[in-house]
Amino acid sequence: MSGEAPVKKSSYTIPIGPIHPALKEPVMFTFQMNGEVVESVDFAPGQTHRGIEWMGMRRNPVQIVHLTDRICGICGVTHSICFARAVEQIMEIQVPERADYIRTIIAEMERIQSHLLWAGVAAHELGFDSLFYLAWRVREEAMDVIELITGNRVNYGIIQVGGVRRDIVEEQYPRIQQCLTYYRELMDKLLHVFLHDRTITMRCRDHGILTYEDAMKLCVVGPTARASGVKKDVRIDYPYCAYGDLSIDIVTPNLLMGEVRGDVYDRIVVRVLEIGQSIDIIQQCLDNIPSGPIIWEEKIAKLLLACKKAKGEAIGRHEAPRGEALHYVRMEGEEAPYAWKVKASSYSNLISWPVILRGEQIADIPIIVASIDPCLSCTDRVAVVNKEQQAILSKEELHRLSVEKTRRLQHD
Amino acid sequence: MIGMTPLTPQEVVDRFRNTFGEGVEGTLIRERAEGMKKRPNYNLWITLRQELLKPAIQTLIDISFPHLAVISGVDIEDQIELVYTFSLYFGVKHGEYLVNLKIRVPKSDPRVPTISDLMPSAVFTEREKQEMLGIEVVGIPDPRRLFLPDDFPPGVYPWRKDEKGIPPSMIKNLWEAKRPKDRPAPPVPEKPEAPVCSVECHDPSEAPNETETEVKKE
Amino acid sequence: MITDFVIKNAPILVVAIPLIGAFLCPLVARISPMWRKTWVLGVVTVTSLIAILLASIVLTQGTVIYVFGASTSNLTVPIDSGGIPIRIIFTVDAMSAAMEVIMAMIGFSVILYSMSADQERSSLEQYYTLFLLLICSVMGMVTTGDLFNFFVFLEISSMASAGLVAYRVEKGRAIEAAIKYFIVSTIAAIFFLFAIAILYGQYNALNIAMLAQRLQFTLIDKIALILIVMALSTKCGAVPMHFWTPDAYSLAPSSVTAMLVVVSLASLYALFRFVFTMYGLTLSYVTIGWVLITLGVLSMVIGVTMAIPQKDVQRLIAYQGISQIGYMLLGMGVGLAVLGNPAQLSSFGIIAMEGGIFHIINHAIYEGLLFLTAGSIIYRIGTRDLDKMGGLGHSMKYTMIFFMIGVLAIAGVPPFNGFASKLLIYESVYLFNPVLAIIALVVSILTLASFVKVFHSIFMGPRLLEYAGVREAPLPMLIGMGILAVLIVVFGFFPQVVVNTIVAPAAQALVNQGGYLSVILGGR
Amino acid sequence: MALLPMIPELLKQLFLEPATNKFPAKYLPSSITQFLREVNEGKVGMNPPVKLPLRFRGKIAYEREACTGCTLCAKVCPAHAIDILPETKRMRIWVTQCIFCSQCTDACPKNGLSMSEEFLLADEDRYSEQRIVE
Amino acid sequence: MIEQLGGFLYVVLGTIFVALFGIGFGLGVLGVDRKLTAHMQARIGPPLRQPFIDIRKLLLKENIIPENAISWLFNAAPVFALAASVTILLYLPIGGLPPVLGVYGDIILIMYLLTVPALAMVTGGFASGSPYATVGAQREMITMMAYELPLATVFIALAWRLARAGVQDPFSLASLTSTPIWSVAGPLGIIGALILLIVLIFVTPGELSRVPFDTPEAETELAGGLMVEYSGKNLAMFYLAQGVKSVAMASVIVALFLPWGLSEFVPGIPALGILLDFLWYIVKVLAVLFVSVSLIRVAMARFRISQVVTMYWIYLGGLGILGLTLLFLDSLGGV
Amino acid sequence: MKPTPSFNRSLWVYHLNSGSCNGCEIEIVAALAPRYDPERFGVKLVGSPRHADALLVTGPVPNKMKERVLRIMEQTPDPKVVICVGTCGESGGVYYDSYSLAGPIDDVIPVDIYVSGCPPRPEAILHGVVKAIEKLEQLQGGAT
Ligand code: SF4
Ligand code: SF4
Ligand code: SF4
Ligand code: SF4
Ligand code: SF4
Ligand code: SF4
Ligand code: SF4
Ligand code: SF4
Repeated sequence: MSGEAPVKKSSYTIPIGPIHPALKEPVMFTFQMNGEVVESVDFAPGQTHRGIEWMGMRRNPVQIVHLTDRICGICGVTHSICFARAVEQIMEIQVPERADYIRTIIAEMERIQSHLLWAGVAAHELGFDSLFYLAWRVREEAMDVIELITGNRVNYGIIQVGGVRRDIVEEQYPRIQQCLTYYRELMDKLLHVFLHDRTITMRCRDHGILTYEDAMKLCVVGPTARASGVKKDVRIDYPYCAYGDLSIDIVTPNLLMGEVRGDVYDRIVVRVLEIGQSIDIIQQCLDNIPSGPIIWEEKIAKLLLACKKAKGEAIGRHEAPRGEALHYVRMEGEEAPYAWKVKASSYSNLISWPVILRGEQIADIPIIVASIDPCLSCTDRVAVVNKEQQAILSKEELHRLSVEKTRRLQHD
Repeated sequence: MIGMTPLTPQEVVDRFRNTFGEGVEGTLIRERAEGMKKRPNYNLWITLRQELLKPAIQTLIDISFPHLAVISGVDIEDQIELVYTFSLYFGVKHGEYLVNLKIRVPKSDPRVPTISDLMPSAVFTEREKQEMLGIEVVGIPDPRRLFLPDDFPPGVYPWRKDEKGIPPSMIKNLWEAKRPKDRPAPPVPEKPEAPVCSVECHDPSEAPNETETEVKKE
Repeated sequence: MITDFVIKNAPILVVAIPLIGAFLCPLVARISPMWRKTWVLGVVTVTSLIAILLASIVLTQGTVIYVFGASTSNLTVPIDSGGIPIRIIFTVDAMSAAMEVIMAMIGFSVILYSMSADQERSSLEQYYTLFLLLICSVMGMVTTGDLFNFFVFLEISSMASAGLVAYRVEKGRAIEAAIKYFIVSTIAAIFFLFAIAILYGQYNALNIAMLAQRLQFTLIDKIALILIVMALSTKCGAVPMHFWTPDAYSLAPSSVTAMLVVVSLASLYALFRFVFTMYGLTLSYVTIGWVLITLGVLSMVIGVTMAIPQKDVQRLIAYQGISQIGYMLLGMGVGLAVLGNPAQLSSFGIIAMEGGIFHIINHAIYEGLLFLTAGSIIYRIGTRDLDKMGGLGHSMKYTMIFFMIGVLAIAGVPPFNGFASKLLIYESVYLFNPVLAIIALVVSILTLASFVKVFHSIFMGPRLLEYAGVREAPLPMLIGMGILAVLIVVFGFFPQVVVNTIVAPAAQALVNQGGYLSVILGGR
Repeated sequence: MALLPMIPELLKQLFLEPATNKFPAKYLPSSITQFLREVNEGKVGMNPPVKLPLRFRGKIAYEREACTGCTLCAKVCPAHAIDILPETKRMRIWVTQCIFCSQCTDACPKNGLSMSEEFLLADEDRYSEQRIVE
Repeated sequence: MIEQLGGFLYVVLGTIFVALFGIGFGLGVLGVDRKLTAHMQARIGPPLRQPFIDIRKLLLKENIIPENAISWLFNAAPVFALAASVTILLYLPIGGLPPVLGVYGDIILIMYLLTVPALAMVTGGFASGSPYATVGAQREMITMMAYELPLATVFIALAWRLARAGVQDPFSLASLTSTPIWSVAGPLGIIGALILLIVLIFVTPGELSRVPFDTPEAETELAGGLMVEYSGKNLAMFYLAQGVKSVAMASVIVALFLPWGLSEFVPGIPALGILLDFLWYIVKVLAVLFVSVSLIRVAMARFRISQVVTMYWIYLGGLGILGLTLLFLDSLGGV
Repeated sequence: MKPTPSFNRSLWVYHLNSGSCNGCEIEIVAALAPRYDPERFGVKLVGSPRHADALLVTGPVPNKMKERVLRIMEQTPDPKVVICVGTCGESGGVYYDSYSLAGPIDDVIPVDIYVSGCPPRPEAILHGVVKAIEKLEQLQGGAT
């Protein structure tokens, strides 16, 4: 026996998903493993396709605004802003300034709740439930204010083509102000518990690294890019809504850490710092918000008519909590848009998975996957599926693979 | 890559015009200003001849390595228009331009070269265009489908507006599910007729109720 | 009449019966295979019965001495020899009796097992002959009271084992392994012979007791001791002389492997016997004690770490066996190291030795069982490669249970026998040096972990296609394994009984050098 | 503690009032049916949900009298929740389909539609009476 | 004869009593743990009797045996886990009462018995044939390997120090309880013992598979790990075993480090003394579990499996050796 | 087997996303947050359908997910409750005319309780769970 070297498989495959607790949403991963280490990654999105763009091409803009809310429930306002801005450019109308400010405020509220949500989920992936509970407990404050402003906690439905549907009235200011104070006081604690916890540092530092070069080449967006030192933020680079009026700067991890490593930890840093930035933005908006109308045309019937007349193409962008989202809309004088392409933030970020997962251990997969804050419901919106899919390995095969893996584990 | 001498939008367009001359079929600079200070942002639209796509992207890269957001596609009669959306950034606050390069390919020969050698991140969105619009990306390193399953009927491309689009047989109306059909309408007190519409944006009979959908169904 | 005879001659019978059985085997085999089977089984049964009888005699009456050619046993020292025992004597004290019983039981189980396991093989009569010879030789090794006799039995065992290892002659590598085994054994034997020569040359005696009495502990004696330790630790496969075991164990048929375990334990027994009884207090026991302890710890750690990456079941078990030998060396070594300190000896030394001895016994049983279960798996699926196994738990339920029992025993999980003996070791060794106890504890867990993986690879997982037709092992094999499993459980549940009746006397016998001498040399 | 910054935080929290809003009761009553009945009868109080904001968008309310049957609401409804009843030229809203966007109420020229505060709509039957507004 | 029968009856009844107590108290402990955890996380948490309700629920659920499982093993594993956990309790003094088996348990025996429920879980996980469970089972084994080193160090160190102080039979819980380490150790030794206590406290969550050492059951990575395929009464049994094991582990810590009773304060009233001791024991167990399970669990993130090993072998193992050394130095000066 | 009251007070839920927009997902998770804390009622989120008593299903069930939904349903031991959270799972909601959907959930697996809302407030989800318990109570024939 000693003479003949046992046949070693150089790698084996483990599939994860589409339903796996580490993923908030279904996606199908295939990992090529070498021992405990990931060699390469492939993934198949497409489990939550609902064909939203196609549906949009059958509906009028007022309906689509609500459909865009439901491209994704987490960046509820993102896609509405993108879509509305695109249509407004085609119609060549000006949005009232007050509406721009309200859009900004609500978008930043959304960023706060989304980052806290992510922080909670990441803590949960790390098995740190108290932090999960803490994040979600303080998130309720933002949810309350969002509900106060818009009337719903999620899928706000506040954007309309030409402006916003709900004003922020005088009586609401103190409540919003209170929320800002609450978070401002909380920031130190958040930074402390997230960034100074030994266990978190151990799990996140130097894992899932995305270098600056890779980040540029792969065109990732949002906190994922900024954590790698790419200074890119639509809000600051490309003035729109009220962002052009504000004094804000791009958040990169070196502001706090003095260096950029592009690892999971840096992504936490960027997100937590951005919560603080959002508080600041909302404060500036509240202080400077002009008075005036909130929508270009209040009468829905007239609005629809104007939309129907519009012709042309345009692009609306917005920096969502996860990075740049972008809608390409083309109208041809019909009720429904002629073409509509949604580019959501995760769409750009998913491509970094293979890079950041390579060489990592199995146990780190969930947190690294989560670190780009993936949500696929936006990315998946287009594909069409009508037959039973067969990409999933049979159960037997899965078992077989697992057995092989066990073998591998034994020998390392 | 970042930190080049900033060009104005006009200079960018001029660069293209100078480099490609006749190859540039049209250019448009759209300026839009929002907020109180009305700081403008710029969207550049450059229509090119099909074969100039890659040199054009190279030009962009030479200016400053751009960020590829997405490739959009529209089915326009017998052509497919592809819009390559980039953002060009010089490291200056408020100084990013959106650059849209548009090309058209005929449906009869729907082939475009891959740009993934220049922009590695393009693979994803190119794969999507292949399956959604039925174009062929020549030289794509990973030609598999992205969203569609392998057993999706060949020759059906969801974004096509022609006969290759989604056939009605694939559509399911979810709202119909077990909804009671024979519920009587509740009585209404007699009232004067509804006033005539002053705007005339829509004809009440056009409302998206069952009638409309039923037509589509059969 | 016959009973009387048997009782009187029991010590020689346990050696003689297998010997005669071995030589008659080819003759009987001429009649029919059925007869051969019955014959062999009969021989082992009788041997076992006599061994048990002998043990009971020893327990009730104390050490039994059998002198060849003398009318009574107390005539060990011929009147005319000037106090030099020149007769060949067999000494059966509690320790040897215990070993004999265990060996006989294992021999019995293995034979039963190989009735069906090996029935398709060719030249079975040679196989059985060798087998019986082997039993004869190990019995001899533990009973003899004479160095040269021991050497003879050692040689017989080497030849028989080599023959058995090579038994699967169809495989070239088996022969290679056999030759390797034989060469190693021979070198060991030569060392041993040197030692004998040295001692004989100086003291003109071969009898252990005699030598013990006369030993001067000169430099040359020390060399002899070193030679003996080297020879016997090679034979029992302790680190650093362990390299041959995995090869031999992984290539021999499983039933043979189980017996090889017995051989190595007999050697281990002899090692202790010589070290304690012959050299005893005369040697620098602390140093030698530490030597044994070091060898033990090394064996434990190296054995288990080498075992983890193995893919051949038998090889893996062999490495685990090396690791277990370490425990015995550790226990005995600690005992030896405090031999000269009566307070420490009584507070923990003796317990450590009891642990070591008990572990020898237990080890023979569970290691044998593990090899047999591995054998029955190989018998059914025809591969020893762990990577190729899987899902057998669905079809080989009983084999799986036996394997589990063996695993839990070897890993020292209560309530199986391995735990009982290891507990004795832990709870005494820590007083000598706590770190040793910690290492011992941790190695056990490593053993467990490694076996859990093995267990999983062999039995767990979905039913594999290629083994769809695999059935449970045949009944005789199951019975063979069952006997050992029952022993494991019984020893595990009633360790106190075993310790009190067998182990404690055995340990006493080793420590009590004077006692041994006085029995043999008639109270001088 | 420096390495585990949560510990002081947690220990402090141990002695603070939990952040939980005790809706509908602190623990599960021994019988829900009875509890709900008693709540209806006003015998026991139900802990209210977190306070609703002013513009909360709950279940839709419809005033048939005010409506003129202009169908604008059906046109803007993004969820196909509004059926036009041709016999009476009035609307029927399927709550089970409604996504509570309030678009129809914005659109209605006659203020025939509004969003109520009712939002606890779980039901065994998605087409039960309380879920059809007409 | 009658006496033997009486003894036998005593053991049987005692076993039943201890099993019931262990299960009841075990569930109670889980309830308290959940409640306290919830409060620390600013939640109300379940009612204290929630674990009992959960168990009753599980008992009436369907017991699904997965297709690929080896069914008898799959079903036997939970029984073994529970039985082994209860067995541990038989060796432990509960309150002021001596152990049921009359003999005080041997600490090494207990250490090994503690591994048996884990082994049963591992076997069950393997037998279920699910890949998640298989990975979980392997991790459980690794975790076990990891924590045995510090655990062994603590036990051996304590026993050794006691033996040095002339205590007979230092591995027996009886001796450990009657002569707590604090009473024999000098100042250095007390520091050493404190270190060992800390080590033991960190071993507890590993032993009980709780955060941060719950990698085998990591919900996010393994969808419930070892237990994925278990349902109904089998799951209930594992759950019970978990509770009983928690009590056992806490009792070990109590016996080793906090053995004092209250009965000495009420001399002359034995019944009251026993009762007091019993209540005091419950308080101690709860306190130990609060620190070693609830608090650690809420304050830490889960470790990666490789970190579990480093943590236990390097850090805690090192601490253990440090404790041992201190005890050693102490014994040089003291005895 | 007839569920007894203890079943109701220990409802372990498994959360199954079948193509939702995430709105309902996060509201379900929010419902677990300290503000609402369903653990008061013995409700606990579990990671394996084998442990579950109730399935919280969200989303309109894309064709691609249909088989999975069925499989998870099958893996959940009896007795079990299915709670459909959100309008789009109930009736398609805003995705009423899509071509890639097999839903609503009711078309795929039987649903016991529908929770309306897009998304429902966490309290509404709790209410849904309470409703489910009420339904169970009635099945047990006890209004006591
Ligand atoms: S967050 Fe937790 S509960 Fe939710 S899916 Fe992930 S693992 Fe499961
Ligand atoms: S990235 Fe897409 S799916 Fe994710 S939250 Fe944003 S819009 Fe939603
Ligand atoms: S909406 Fe316009 S047309 Fe209709 S009633 Fe009102 S004013 Fe008249
Ligand atoms: S919707 Fe259009 S057509 Fe209908 S009443 Fe209003 S403006 Fe007139
Ligand atoms: S609220 Fe929205 S979904 Fe509901 S009926 Fe009105 S428009 Fe339709
Ligand atoms: S919009 Fe108002 S008035 Fe018109 S149909 Fe609807 S409810 Fe009636
Ligand atoms: S934890 Fe294990 S089973 Fe789960 S995804 Fe990771 S590797 Fe796979
Ligand atoms: S009901 Fe609404 S919020 Fe919930 S998943 Fe569906 S669309 Fe999203």
